[in-house]
Amino acid sequence: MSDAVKNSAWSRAEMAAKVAAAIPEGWYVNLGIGIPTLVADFVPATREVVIHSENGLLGMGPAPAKDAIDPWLINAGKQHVTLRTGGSYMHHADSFAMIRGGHIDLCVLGAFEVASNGDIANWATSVNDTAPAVGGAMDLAVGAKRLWVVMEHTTKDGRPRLVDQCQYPLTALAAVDRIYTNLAVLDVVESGFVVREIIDGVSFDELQARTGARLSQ
Amino acid sequence: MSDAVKNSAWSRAEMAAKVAAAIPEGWYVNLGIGIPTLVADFVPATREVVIHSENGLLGMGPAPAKDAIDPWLINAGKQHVTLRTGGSYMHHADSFAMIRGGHIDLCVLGAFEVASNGDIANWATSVNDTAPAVGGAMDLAVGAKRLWVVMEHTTKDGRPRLVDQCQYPLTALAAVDRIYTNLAVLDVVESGFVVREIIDGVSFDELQARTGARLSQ
Amino acid sequence: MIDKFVTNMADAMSGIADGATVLVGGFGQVGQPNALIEALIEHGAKDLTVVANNAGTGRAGLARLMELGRVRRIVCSFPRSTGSVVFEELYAAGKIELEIVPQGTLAERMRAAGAGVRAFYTPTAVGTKLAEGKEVREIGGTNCVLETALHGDVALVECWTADRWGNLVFRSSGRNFNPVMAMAGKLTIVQTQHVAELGELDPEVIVTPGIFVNRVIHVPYGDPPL
Amino acid sequence: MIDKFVTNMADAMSGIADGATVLVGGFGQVGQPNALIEALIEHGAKDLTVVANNAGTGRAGLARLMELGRVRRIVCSFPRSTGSVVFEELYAAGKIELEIVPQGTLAERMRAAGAGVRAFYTPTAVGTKLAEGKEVREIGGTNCVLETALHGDVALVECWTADRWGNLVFRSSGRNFNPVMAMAGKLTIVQTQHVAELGELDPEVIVTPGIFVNRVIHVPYGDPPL
Repeated sequence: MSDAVKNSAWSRAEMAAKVAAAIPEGWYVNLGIGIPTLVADFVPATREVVIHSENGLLGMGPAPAKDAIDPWLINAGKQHVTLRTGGSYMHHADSFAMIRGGHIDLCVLGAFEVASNGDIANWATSVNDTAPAVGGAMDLAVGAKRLWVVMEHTTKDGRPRLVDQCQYPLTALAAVDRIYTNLAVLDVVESGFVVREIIDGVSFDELQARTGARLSQ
Repeated sequence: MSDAVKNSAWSRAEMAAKVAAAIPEGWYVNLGIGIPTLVADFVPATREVVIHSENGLLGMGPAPAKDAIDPWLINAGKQHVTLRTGGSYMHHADSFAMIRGGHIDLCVLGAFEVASNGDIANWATSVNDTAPAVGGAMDLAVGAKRLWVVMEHTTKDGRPRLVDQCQYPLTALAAVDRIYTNLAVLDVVESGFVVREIIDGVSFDELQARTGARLSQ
Repeated sequence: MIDKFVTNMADAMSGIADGATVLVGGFGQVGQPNALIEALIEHGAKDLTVVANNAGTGRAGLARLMELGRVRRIVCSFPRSTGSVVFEELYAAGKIELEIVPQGTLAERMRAAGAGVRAFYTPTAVGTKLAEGKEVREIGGTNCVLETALHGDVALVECWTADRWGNLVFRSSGRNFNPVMAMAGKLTIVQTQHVAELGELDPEVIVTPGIFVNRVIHVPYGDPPL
Repeated sequence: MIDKFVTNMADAMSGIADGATVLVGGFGQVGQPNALIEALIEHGAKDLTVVANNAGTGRAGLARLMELGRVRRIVCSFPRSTGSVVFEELYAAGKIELEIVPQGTLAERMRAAGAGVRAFYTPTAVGTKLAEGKEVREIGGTNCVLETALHGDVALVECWTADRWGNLVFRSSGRNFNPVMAMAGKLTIVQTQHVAELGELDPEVIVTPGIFVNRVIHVPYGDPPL
């Protein structure tokens, strides 16, 4: 990594905060495991955003204090959570009706790869993995009104995660609308990836060099 | 009508009582409009039979006293009813899931015609009627585990209602299991109608003469 | 702060376009969003497709909307019932289109719309007039008809209590089609008898979570007629 | 008098046959019918197909059932999770079959079974490995996969309170797959934390009406592990 990238690359928390800042009041939002889960912490308590968890919670709240854990109240990542005032419980078919019926305004997921046509690969770590865990990823990627991805811009060994065509098994076709990486914010439009923001000190050309598909500005 | 038929034909109440006597404790039962509705009155209060009404009641009770009507509590026939202890309310999709998913042990319907293969015609009064009201009849006829029909053995002008082939528009194919008429009780089996009981003073041949399909004993 | 309450019917009806498909809750006189239907009459949208269990009775409410010539097409299970005089007249005169759907299929088609199921196979109506022209296919030894999801541009819903997030509970047989239509409507408008503070409704007993609701108006109109 | 309560596990498990498809409720550690799973181990049925969200963790419960070689096939959305050691071993050794189903499709397939929908079209999984070999069809401009109803011969369900008619309510996220599986099981067996007198459960708040329940056993086992 160049020094500029090293110095100014967004942290996981910064990526989550950026996503949170872009979520308006009143949206129904499902947050995937990993960085997406952190997003909830950055939505100000004064802004009512309704978090959905696919195991049957609408209006999920933050993690409880250690001495106030309700053992019956977990989220899709099996973490103990709380329910906000105004929240409700539902069974799995009703919960996924919200997702699959297009009622979730936004889903935020992690991913291994996103292609310039919006294809997403986020469930199987290799084409040889014959028992990967899909969970609700395919339902969410297809069903939510908007799909945003949060991920590192490249793999640890520097291979791009934004690509012309996904190499990993697909989760959904042409589903991603926006990507938050540690280096940039990009939208996926008809013509491919459009850069909306880059971290300080990194040029468009430097970002392009770390990306496996053509970027536009 | 012959004198024997006139004298001993079962009344509507007797038909309903016969149906009620054949319903064991614990069955979930949906009763159609007309004579079937009367069946509930003949199930002894000590025998727990759970009546379903397709507008979202499970555990329907008898009509309320005039001064105890709940205006919010009606059945599928739009009559004011009560809910038994143990009953519950559900929305239309959940209510019809009970019907269509094969959870109702017995549905009792009126009919215009039943054919010897179990076809039932009970929703359109003529082939020329272009706006007949089907309601839940098709769902019930197909979905319930058992379908019993209660109807007069013949039309007012003496035409048989038990026939080789229905002339009226069909409600469902091969759906009827048993028929209670004012003259007899019949099962529908592979080979057609089988007579289980005839009113006093009427012979098998006399019943056959009033029937539009071959009967067996 | 999320607040789905509107305080007047003009706001409640805002944006309902000519040509819209409007789902109307209620079964018999119970759980009918009567005030919303009146408001829709006032609002003026025309060329509507109405989805409801019945085709209206008497000359008020849905029947009035039809009588004013604003309904091009009605989708229902029970068009001809006691007092469906307006429908009968219009239908006899060829002034209204009718699609009859078995009641369970009607509920399931709207539930499918709300749940993202695009089409489904059901044995209901196989071999009858109501399956004419529809694809029939054998699945696991049973012939089934292919039925498609039935979306509403608008759903008009009546409930017992609502809060500002649009969480709803219903009363007794007033529940009927209302929660299903709330799911199936792109714009779901609710009239509620009672208003609850947020949090007053137990999260375990909310029947329609607010995600399915766009607007709520407080109309404490009382009991259905006996 | 209808009384669905049984007082011992042998009666609860009676009739579960070799080769049965068994739906097992729960998500994570919450709402899992642990006592019923133990009883199924004791009961001895083998050659089972198990439908559950996960493929078991640790070496108890579902994992133990698998380790004993009693599960021929597992249908789930999340086979590989922290602690799914037994599944991993059996799968690597070719001793268990696996069908991975997207979690929403899994829930919807069981809901379909319970509701009499024989098959349905969904856009979930189109263009992915999980749609391989399945019919794909365009409906209203969207490519969809045909998915079939998923019935259980048996459903094992955990709930918070039950009455003698088999009416059930759940607690918080313990609801999850339980009500859906109750609908989809031909023989639905429930373990309940609490017992209510008939009529104690408000008819407006019953989540699973007794029509979907065959047997109930009182197992006040307490909270899921933290």
